[in-house]
Amino acid sequence: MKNYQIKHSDLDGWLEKIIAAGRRVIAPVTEEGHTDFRPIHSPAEVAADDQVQTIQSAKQAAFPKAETLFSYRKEGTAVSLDQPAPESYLQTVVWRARPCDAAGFTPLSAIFNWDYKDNLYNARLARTTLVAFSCQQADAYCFCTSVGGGPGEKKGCDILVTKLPSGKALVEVCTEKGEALAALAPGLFSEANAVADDSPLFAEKQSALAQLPARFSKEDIRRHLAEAFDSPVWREQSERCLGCGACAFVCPTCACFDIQEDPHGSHGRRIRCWDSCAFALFTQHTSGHNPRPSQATRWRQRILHKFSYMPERLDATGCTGCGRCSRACPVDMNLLEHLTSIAQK
Amino acid sequence: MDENKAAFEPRIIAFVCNWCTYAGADLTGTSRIKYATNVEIVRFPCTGRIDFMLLLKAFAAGADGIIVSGCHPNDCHYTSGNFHARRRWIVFRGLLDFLGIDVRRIHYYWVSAAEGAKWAEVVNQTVAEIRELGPYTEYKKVANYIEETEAAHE
Amino acid sequence: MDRLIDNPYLPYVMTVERITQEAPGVKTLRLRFKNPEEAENFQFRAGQFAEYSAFGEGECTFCIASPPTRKGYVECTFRQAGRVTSGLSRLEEGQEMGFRGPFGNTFPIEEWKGKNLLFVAGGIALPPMRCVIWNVLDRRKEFGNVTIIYGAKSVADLVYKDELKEWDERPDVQLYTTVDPGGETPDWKGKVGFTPAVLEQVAPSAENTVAIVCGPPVMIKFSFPVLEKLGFRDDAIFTTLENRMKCGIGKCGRCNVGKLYVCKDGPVFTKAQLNGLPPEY
Amino acid sequence: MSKIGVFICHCGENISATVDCARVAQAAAEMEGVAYATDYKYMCSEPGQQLIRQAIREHNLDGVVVGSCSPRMHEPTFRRACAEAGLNPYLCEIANLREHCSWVHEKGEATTQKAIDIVQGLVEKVRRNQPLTPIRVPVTKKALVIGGGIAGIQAALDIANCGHRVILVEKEPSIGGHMAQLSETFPTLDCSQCILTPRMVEVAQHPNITLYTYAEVESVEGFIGNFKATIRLKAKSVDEKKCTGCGLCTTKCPNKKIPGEFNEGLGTRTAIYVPFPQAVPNKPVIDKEHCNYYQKGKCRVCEKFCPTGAITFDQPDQFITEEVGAIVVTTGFRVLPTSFFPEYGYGRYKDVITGIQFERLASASGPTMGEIRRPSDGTVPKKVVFIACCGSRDPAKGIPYCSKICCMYTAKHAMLYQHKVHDGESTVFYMDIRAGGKNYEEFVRRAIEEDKVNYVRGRVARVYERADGKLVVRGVDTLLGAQQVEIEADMVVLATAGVANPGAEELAQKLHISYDPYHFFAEAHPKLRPVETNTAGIYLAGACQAPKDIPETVATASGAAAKVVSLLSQDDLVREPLVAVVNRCAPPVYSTCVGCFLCQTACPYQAIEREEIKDRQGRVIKTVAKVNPGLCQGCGTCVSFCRSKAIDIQGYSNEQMYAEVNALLNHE
Amino acid sequence: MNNWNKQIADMLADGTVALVIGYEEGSTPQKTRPLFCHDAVAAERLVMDGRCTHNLAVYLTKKELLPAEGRIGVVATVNVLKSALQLMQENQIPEGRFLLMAVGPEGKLTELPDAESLRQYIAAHPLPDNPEVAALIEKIDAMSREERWAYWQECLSKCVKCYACRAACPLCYCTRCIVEDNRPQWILPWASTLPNIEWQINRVMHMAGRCTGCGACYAACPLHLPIHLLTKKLTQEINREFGTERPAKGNVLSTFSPDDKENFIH
Repeated sequence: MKNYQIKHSDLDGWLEKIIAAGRRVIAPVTEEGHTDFRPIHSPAEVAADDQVQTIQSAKQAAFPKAETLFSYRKEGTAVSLDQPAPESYLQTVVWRARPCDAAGFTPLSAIFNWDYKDNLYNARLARTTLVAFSCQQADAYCFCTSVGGGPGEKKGCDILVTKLPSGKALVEVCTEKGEALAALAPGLFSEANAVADDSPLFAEKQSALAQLPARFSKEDIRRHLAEAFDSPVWREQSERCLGCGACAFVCPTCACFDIQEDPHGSHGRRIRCWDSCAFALFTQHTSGHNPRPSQATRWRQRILHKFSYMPERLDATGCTGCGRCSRACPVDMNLLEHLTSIAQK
Repeated sequence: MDENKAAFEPRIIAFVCNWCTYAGADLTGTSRIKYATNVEIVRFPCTGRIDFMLLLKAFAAGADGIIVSGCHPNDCHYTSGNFHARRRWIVFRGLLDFLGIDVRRIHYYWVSAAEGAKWAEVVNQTVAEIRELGPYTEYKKVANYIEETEAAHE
Repeated sequence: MDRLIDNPYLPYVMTVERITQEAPGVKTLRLRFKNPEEAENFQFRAGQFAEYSAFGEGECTFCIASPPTRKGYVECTFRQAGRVTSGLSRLEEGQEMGFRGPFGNTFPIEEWKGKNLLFVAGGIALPPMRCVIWNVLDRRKEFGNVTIIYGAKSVADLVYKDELKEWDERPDVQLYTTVDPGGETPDWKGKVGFTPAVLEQVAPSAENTVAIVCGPPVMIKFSFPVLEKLGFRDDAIFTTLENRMKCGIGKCGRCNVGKLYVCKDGPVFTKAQLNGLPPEY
Repeated sequence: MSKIGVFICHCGENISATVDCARVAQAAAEMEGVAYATDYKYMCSEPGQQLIRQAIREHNLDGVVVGSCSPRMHEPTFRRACAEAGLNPYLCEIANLREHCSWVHEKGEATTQKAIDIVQGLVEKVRRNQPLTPIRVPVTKKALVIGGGIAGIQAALDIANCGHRVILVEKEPSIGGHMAQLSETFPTLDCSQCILTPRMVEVAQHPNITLYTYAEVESVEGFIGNFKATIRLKAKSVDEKKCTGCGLCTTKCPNKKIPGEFNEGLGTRTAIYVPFPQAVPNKPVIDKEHCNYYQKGKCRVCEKFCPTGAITFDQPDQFITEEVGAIVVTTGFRVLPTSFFPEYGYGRYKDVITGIQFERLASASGPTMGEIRRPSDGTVPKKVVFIACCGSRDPAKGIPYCSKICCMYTAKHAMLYQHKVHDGESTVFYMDIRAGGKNYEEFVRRAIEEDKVNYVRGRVARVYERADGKLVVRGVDTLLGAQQVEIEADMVVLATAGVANPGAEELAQKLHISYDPYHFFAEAHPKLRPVETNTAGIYLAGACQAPKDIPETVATASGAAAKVVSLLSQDDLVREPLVAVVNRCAPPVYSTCVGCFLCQTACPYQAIEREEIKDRQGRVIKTVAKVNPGLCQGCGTCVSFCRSKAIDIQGYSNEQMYAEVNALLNHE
Repeated sequence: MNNWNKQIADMLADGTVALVIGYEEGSTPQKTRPLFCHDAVAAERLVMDGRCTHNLAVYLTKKELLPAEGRIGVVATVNVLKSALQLMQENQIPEGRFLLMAVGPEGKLTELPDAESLRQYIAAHPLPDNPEVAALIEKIDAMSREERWAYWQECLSKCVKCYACRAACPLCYCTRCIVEDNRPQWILPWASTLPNIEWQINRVMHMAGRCTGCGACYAACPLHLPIHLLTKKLTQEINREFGTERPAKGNVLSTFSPDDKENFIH
């Protein structure tokens, strides 16, 4: 794929073209001091590029918090079913995602396709183009480099934009979807060389990135977790956990969901919606028996699932180190801190 | 009144207690007093039994207006159900209004078992007022949203 | 607009052909595919489960209770407990409902050829076993002795009463039915006592025998040690896990036990396999 | 329920004239869950009912909706028909197509559509109905009557005469109450004691009545048919079995100057005393507060003189528990004392007395043997002023209500005075004369016209003592244009307001019955259930509800007794099962009730109890609410209050009502 | 170590309390977080200052976290005390099971062993009203109805139904929340505008007369939705309609007065 350069000042012009092309654009928007992905209709709505993270991840583009699986209609004793049309899923651009957002789609795709193919997710993802911007700053919650990512990592991106100190931005196009997006504003881009490890452009890109030394490795964690099932650490770490779903819902890789009914008399829809393994009722049987009866067992499931079971079964880690869960946690459960302590055990 | 409003037939659910208003509405019938067909009655033992969620569900299911009616104060068959209900409605109504839900669409009345004529008036007046307000589309629309941002994009 | 293809959440539309009231609150539905083409292509094996929809109420997970050897229909047996099972209970014959499946693994019946089979079931857990039993009985010659021990709270709670009678009358099946103490009626001819206790009394030799145990957790808990005492090896004891499920296809995250998905790697497990799993079932 | 039958009645032409019944039946047949639908001319007729019964059997229906007249009309009829066909009657619902549809709308599409909607709503409801069985509560065939005044006496006798056992509890040493204090009664002027005392004796001798005097109800638990009352028998210090009632002790007691309650302080009694000569039981008690021995440790004169050795100084209060099926509360009232009225001298003037004190003066058994004499000096007053509405109808005094009996007894007092003091002058200050009642108005007219009582319409501003020691009553005569009048008086009689007894509130709380702002007990319904309380099985009679005269008191007492008798005549109470239920589920949850018990105050019937759920070792796992089906009346207020929806009400369950509401709006 | 830390360490050491729930330093210097102290050593980490805003009373009803035997100490803010008192009134925590402790400005530890002492301490330490909250409510009150609807619709459309508001509230202790009841399904369980609005209406109605105004719901919301305005507004309405006194038994909505005034029932 090609690389381009674009002036910082032309980025808005490019975004305008994208909007004008009829795409639904989701971008960071700041309201009341908090920045989150929102649909926008003009570049002016986009938040200033000085924040580390949006509250939520970009996963909602392909895995919305609620979506229709199919609809039904009952007439007398008969039932007819209707499926969503993929064309009804809007062509979506996620503007100024972060590399850790992009990285999240790899484990998500693994979950949705490791066995049965989840074509609803796939159809939405196929209509989603991720324009990620390299991170120029990181905060105390970030740890992408410890789980195999990085502030300028291209994996999962359709386009990665890195604002260089020169006033130009490096635009690395990674997919054809990305190429199509760049093609919307040919006049704004100049071609750039491939970014090889020893090229000056690489050095320039590196210099523009946030510095975030790795604190541990995925492998460390996985090794420790293999023996940790009965460890007291789960109870210790989860004591203050309130059992809400904030961590799961802001997480770029959490994919647990519920299937529910939306009846409107004789017709209705079946809905898929986000769910969380932190909820007490998530696994509870109708009989009242609960395989994961305490918050400690649920916290253990969350960590083991992401860092042990998923790597083993899906060859993917369920964490991109974005730190959103820690920022969102009402009681300051800090994932980086907890993982570090596990890795140091 | 414009033509649309004239053509619009509001759908109204009446939540009534068994002992006063239901019986009052029976009296309207036995007195052969005519009223609009737009109102459908749901019988509860007492206004105290009427869960506020059922009102919201009626709106979500497509009601344009709601009548809540029970025994006059001090006349409750169960002594105090209507007092409890009244307190609940005071609080509930304040909250709905703060949320911008159209409280003009929920009409509260006391109709006793003897007030057959009042019931007919209550129905006709409510129907007329709801007709004037038009269909409660802003609520119904929201009730159908699933994929929010997509709906907003349209 | 073109519709989504291969939507794994889209059920088959089935017609309720027959409803049998098995016990108080327990019904069996026999379902036929509305679309004959789907019926033609449909295949499953003993032990697999499916998701059953009452439109307007939701989906619920049960095993397929009819044997794969009986073509053209599937059956499910369930106790009315929650919203969906109540919805399914409200269906009448001729009405249409949804069916998604088959999902999960199966009992390794082919590996059991030539072996003696011991079925131990409690209460509403006979259905998953019934599928295997009929499957075996339909191919009776391929297996050794067949012993069935089935217990329920009371006589009224025994399901598949007609079939129990049929099995009882067959010379090639040894059936023991039992009810919990206090659950018997004056004319009850079976045993009285908890299933594990009856198992201990009447179980055949562990020699060349496979035990299949399905029932409420407490029954399983007390049956395993009995089997162990009788000399059954852990890999000769089979059971099914009943973890909560939604999607049935390994995505929704509910049924995970350790790295396994009950909906994909189960629901059938040997005791040996369970020994290696975290106790989250 | 999966096989619903829908039966649409034409009601002759009452429904079919405006509703297309055949179309309603047709539409119903298409509804989900409906296995059979038909219409018929008269569903409530025998052939109509037969049609329902037959359909239930033939189609194996498990639910029925009858579209007909109001359920208030024929719900019992159709439910019975269902039951006859073997269907649980509570699986039948009525769609009101007549009163709520055909009779109130014109013929047309909208009317038929509304009928279809109503049926649709009830079909969805009935699909979620549960079979229910009427609730049976066993009845303890014994009644407790609290208060031994005329109301309690009457109620106890009425119940006992019907063959049921009665426990009568009186807090004073004798039964009789206020009526025993009265001289003569309006409007017939017959002697109060002459008509009362035979009844008191009857109570004492009745084989079905157990009388506990000098006793109070300590606590009451349980519910209708099954109350358990603990009664405190205050120590009388006299062994009733040994005492013969000879009265020697009362003559020997050295402490003779105690103001007697029975004579309203106008006479005296001893520390060991019988309140009045006709007392029942006629055995003395020792008033510990005034007894030398109890107070100072010395005396024991009575013990010395008692011929049977009945004095028992060391007797403790005893507690007994009685199981009863019903309770009648007849605790009566009291009148305000003169000290309540600053404008009439705060009780400082000895010759300003209350009406009940006047009764004692006028009574042949009273301190003056029936002669009207001033308390201050024992002279016969020549000028007496009676002031009506003392406190009553005066919001400023906190008593906005009318005490009801004062107009009549004031007229009686004036009349009695005129009969006894022929040259006396009596004046009555009144606001209005309320003499509604048989022969009442005539009685008042007689006082004015024959006995020449001077009636002045106006309020009395004050009563004061002139320097010469004469009382002066200053008021206005509103009939003379609000002219100020001043009248000299030798004695002033205040018709003070009737108020609740001091312990009324406490007793109400013990019994869990409600009371009004004046602490009078509240009836379940002021018109239709005037002698019942909101707590099933507890009844009211007499002046504990509000001031009442004797005939009304006796009438309510007999009314309450009739209620009790009809209750006790049943072996079991059979009640509609439309009651609230707190859910129970499998461990480890047991119930989704979280035990906040905020619902308890929402229940007007005290039907919500606490239940401790214990594990096998008997340790309490959680405490949750439980509805006592004997007390619950099925209003459902708790249901909509419960945050976690742990309470539901049978017959109007959350699932049923939700389904009905949604289904009504089903058609597009 | 502060004197009060020492005192608590001693209490843990001598078994006066089996566990102490308090606050420790958080991930960033701007915040603190809840801490469970099981031993005297951990007591050193306890802090108490203006940053301590979590309502620790939420843990008092979580049986799985609490030792079966022994008393449990809580180093509490006034908001925690208010919630704890409300929990006692609602039969959720027995008096005596918890030893609530307040830390005064000069580090003085006050033990509040029973409901009465809580009541007095709370009365003596009134919390000021937050003027920002009042101003926001006024702003919304001043809007037209259509504007209010648009405001809340937009606001609550963002809700993801993580139920952090519920989880953080000490008074949301139901065994089964109404959102988990599916017979009937009172509130649709997914996150979209109407179910979100319905959830908030229920949450707030269930708080009627119970909410102590601690703001934990808002503080917990990962999306920073101003849902505390709803409970605050409700409390204002209740105070206006029925006075600020709460019934000694029961609750504002489970009691009534025959004199309750309204002008909308005809």
